Amino acid sequence: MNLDAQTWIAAFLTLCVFSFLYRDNPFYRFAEHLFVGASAGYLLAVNYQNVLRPNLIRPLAQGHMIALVPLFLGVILLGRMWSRTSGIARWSLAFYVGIYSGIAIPSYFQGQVFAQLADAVKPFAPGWGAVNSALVLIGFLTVLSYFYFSLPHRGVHGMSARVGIWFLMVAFGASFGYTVMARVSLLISRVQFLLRDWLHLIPGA
Amino acid sequence: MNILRLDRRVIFVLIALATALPLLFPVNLPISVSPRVKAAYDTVDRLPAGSYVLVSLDYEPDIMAELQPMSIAVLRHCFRKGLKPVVLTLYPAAPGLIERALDVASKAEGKKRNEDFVFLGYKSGNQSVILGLGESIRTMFPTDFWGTPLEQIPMMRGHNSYADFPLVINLTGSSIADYYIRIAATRYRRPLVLGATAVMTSDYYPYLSSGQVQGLIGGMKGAAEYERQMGLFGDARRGMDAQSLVHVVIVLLVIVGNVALFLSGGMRGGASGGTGGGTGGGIRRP
Amino acid sequence: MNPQLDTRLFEPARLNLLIGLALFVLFLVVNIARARGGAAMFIRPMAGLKAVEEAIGRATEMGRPVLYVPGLGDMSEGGTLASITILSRVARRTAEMGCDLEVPGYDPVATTMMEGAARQAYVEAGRGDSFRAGSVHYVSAQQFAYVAAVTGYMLRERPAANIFMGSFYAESLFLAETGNLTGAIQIAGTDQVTQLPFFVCACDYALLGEELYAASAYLGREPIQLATIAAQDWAKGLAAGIVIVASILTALGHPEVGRLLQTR
Amino acid sequence: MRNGPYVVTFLTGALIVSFFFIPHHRAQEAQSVILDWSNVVYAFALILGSVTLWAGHQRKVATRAPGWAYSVVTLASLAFVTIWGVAQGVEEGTAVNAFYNSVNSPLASTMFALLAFFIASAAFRAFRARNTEATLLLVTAIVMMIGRVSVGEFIWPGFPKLTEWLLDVPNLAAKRAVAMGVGLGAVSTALRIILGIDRTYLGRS
Repeated sequence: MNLDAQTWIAAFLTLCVFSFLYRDNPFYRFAEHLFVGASAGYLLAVNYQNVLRPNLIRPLAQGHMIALVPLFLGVILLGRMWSRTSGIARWSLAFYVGIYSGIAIPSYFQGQVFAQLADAVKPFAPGWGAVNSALVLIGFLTVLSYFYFSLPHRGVHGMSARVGIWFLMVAFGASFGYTVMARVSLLISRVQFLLRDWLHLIPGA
Repeated sequence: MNILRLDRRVIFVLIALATALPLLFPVNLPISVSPRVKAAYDTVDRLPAGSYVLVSLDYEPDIMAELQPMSIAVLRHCFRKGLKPVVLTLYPAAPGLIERALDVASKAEGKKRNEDFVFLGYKSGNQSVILGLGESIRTMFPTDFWGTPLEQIPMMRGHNSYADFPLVINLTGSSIADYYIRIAATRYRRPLVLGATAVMTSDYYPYLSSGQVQGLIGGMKGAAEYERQMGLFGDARRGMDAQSLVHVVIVLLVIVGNVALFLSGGMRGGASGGTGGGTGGGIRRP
Repeated sequence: MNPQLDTRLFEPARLNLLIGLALFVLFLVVNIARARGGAAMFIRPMAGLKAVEEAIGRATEMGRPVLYVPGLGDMSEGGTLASITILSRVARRTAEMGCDLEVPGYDPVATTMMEGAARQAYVEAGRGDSFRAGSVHYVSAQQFAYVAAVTGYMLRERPAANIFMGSFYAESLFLAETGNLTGAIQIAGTDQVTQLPFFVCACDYALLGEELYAASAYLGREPIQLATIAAQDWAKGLAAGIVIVASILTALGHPEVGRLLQTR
Repeated sequence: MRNGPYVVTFLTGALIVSFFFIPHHRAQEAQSVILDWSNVVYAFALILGSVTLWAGHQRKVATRAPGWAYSVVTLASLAFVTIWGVAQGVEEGTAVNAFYNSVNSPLASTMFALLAFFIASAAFRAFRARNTEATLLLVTAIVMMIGRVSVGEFIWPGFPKLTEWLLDVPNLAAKRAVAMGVGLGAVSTALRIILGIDRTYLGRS
């Protein structure tokens, strides 16, 4: 496609999306519907090229009969389209959910539970850094106590949970403020696209 | 007057102006260079001319705002120092962006394709490609992006795995960075310079102190610092004026909102909004 | 790639993980036994959950739909698994109240499961025939195409309640701000810590992190489900204990404990 | 047969968990075969989902429901991208790739960029000092926003250091505790499914 035409299409769609900020309107609605169709189609095509062809069609064409297993699991899933055959799809869903629960268990245990524990027991930093290390430890324990569900938030536990909430709020504020720059970067890039690539109002990079 | 219920479209207009005006009329506010970016710059700067650098640029258009200026700055730095970058990507939608970055950087520094740099293009498989680069680049990328067999590119002669590259650079907005740390930096013990989106950056501080990562460039701000260190005035530094202004506008809006709340007597809890978190468990809007 | 094929039947570097996991399963079994034995399981109330009921009630009164957004996680993400269970409770409630439910799906497999779970909830509520075909439907597995469709729905259909439960990413603020504009009651819960600030700021109620998982067990109010929350609490108690003891030992010059927790 | 699928979930789940601890090459190969199969199931679920997406929009067009013209846009883009993508592939240089670059990319980046506006409107509305928690959130967010940009350094040179401290101490402590709780919650949820305690996912609670 002509690069200039591409720029004009992209600029038009960019403005369609920005118009959402004013309110819902036919341009946004057009962009939205185009986007949904195009992305669903793109995913279908990508999955056909990168999954079905190498893992199903090619092995079957080469006579690897083991590929009948995933074919069977896939086809019975399509049974969901009609209510009479819908029950049979449960078998492939059961297979799928088993796999991904099985992946989740050790990976969450390693990546979130043990990794955090191992970090939490690292030696305190020397000098004034020890104050920070102690604060991290206190924050960790109090926030953990906020997530302790078997006790009502009363007494010592209630106080600890309240301090935990303060730590959470400070963390949320920091995280919020920190993210602003990333989001503004994205906006700057779109405005640069409009002002430079499309309207040529600012000099090139 | 009810500032507390200001139409959000007024806020949107303010943000749009705060973004567009500094891009049209840059004032070039000074910025200071953080030690992490300085370390990244120095790592590249210290390499002798003629050294090969493996550059993996792994991001798609939706986050190019943060990483494209970074790519251009880092590539220009490599070219200026006479280094020879071998560039690749693990994202299917990235090659177009990288082609543009290479074009801008090589033209600015007067460098030529296949003599001063090679672009290998895209290869699917994330982690397995990063592993494969430790064995043989030619197996992973038989041809370059434009279809020339690597055998026919003189610059690639004798360079086929991590061992032949005294530096690996990875600029990414995803967990690809973890794989490079685990494989290139840890298993193959290559010096690694990392560039990441701002949101990701703080997650990688620990690798700096452990020495697995030599330098870390975070988001548009990091890219602007890199440009400043090189004496360039690129997209990132242009963007930083807009960043400053948008941040100030938001802070002022918040202050105005709170002053209005104070004047309306809402500070004592009279206004809607409830008691905030901490009582029942869930959190009401503070 | 590796010339020497690995023939080991156990990875010794993961022994600590195996022990930890075994211990956790033990906590689970013990607590389930306690629950079966009739021990009272106290779980502190969560304001966000009570709000779900109220929100569905309000939507019914107004004759407007409830929008349930199950997050953008895939099936390997705990948040998605929890969201399926929560949806089933929400669907049961909307079935009982006779309120319309709309569930746009991101992951196609999760969407298929949610469709089944919601349909079943309607059947169990004795309202199987009032389940609207297509109320749980796949939209797009591309983040912002999905967001475009869901925000479009919010603006045009004006659901009275938006319930966001699952794993959310950058779209959290987009969805919550649009929902705020349409004046819906908004209740969110996510395990993605980076998105919590946005839900806390833009929604009426937010379930934080682990509360999402607790909610999936809590909503059923079955003792066995509650027992799993108690097992999580025991594990957290143990974790806190380990951190305190290890910190003291490290301060006394014995940093070895920390190494026992390193995994590969 | 009624319980058959739950047995499948348990067996596949237990198998995948055990593979995590077994480095034997045959186990790892078996795991990658099973994962390939699950990708095929995913692709079929995508087909199923896309068929329902198609049917939904087709119904709107057929019944001339309000806004049916937009559904034509979705149907057309879905059909175009799917057919070309399956026939020709989606790599650099194909029609679908060009379409993706001039339609999907600008739409996605602009949608993403709208977050810059929403982060401002959310900040204005939510950051009100109504109580201790809200004040903590508000103050840290403001410090963070000012400390991140060059203006902050002019106001007070200590700002960048303070923002780093916020990220490294209270933010780290809270994040660590949340991550650990989430890890345990996810493991327990996945265990409930594999062990058959929670059965909602197959449509029976």
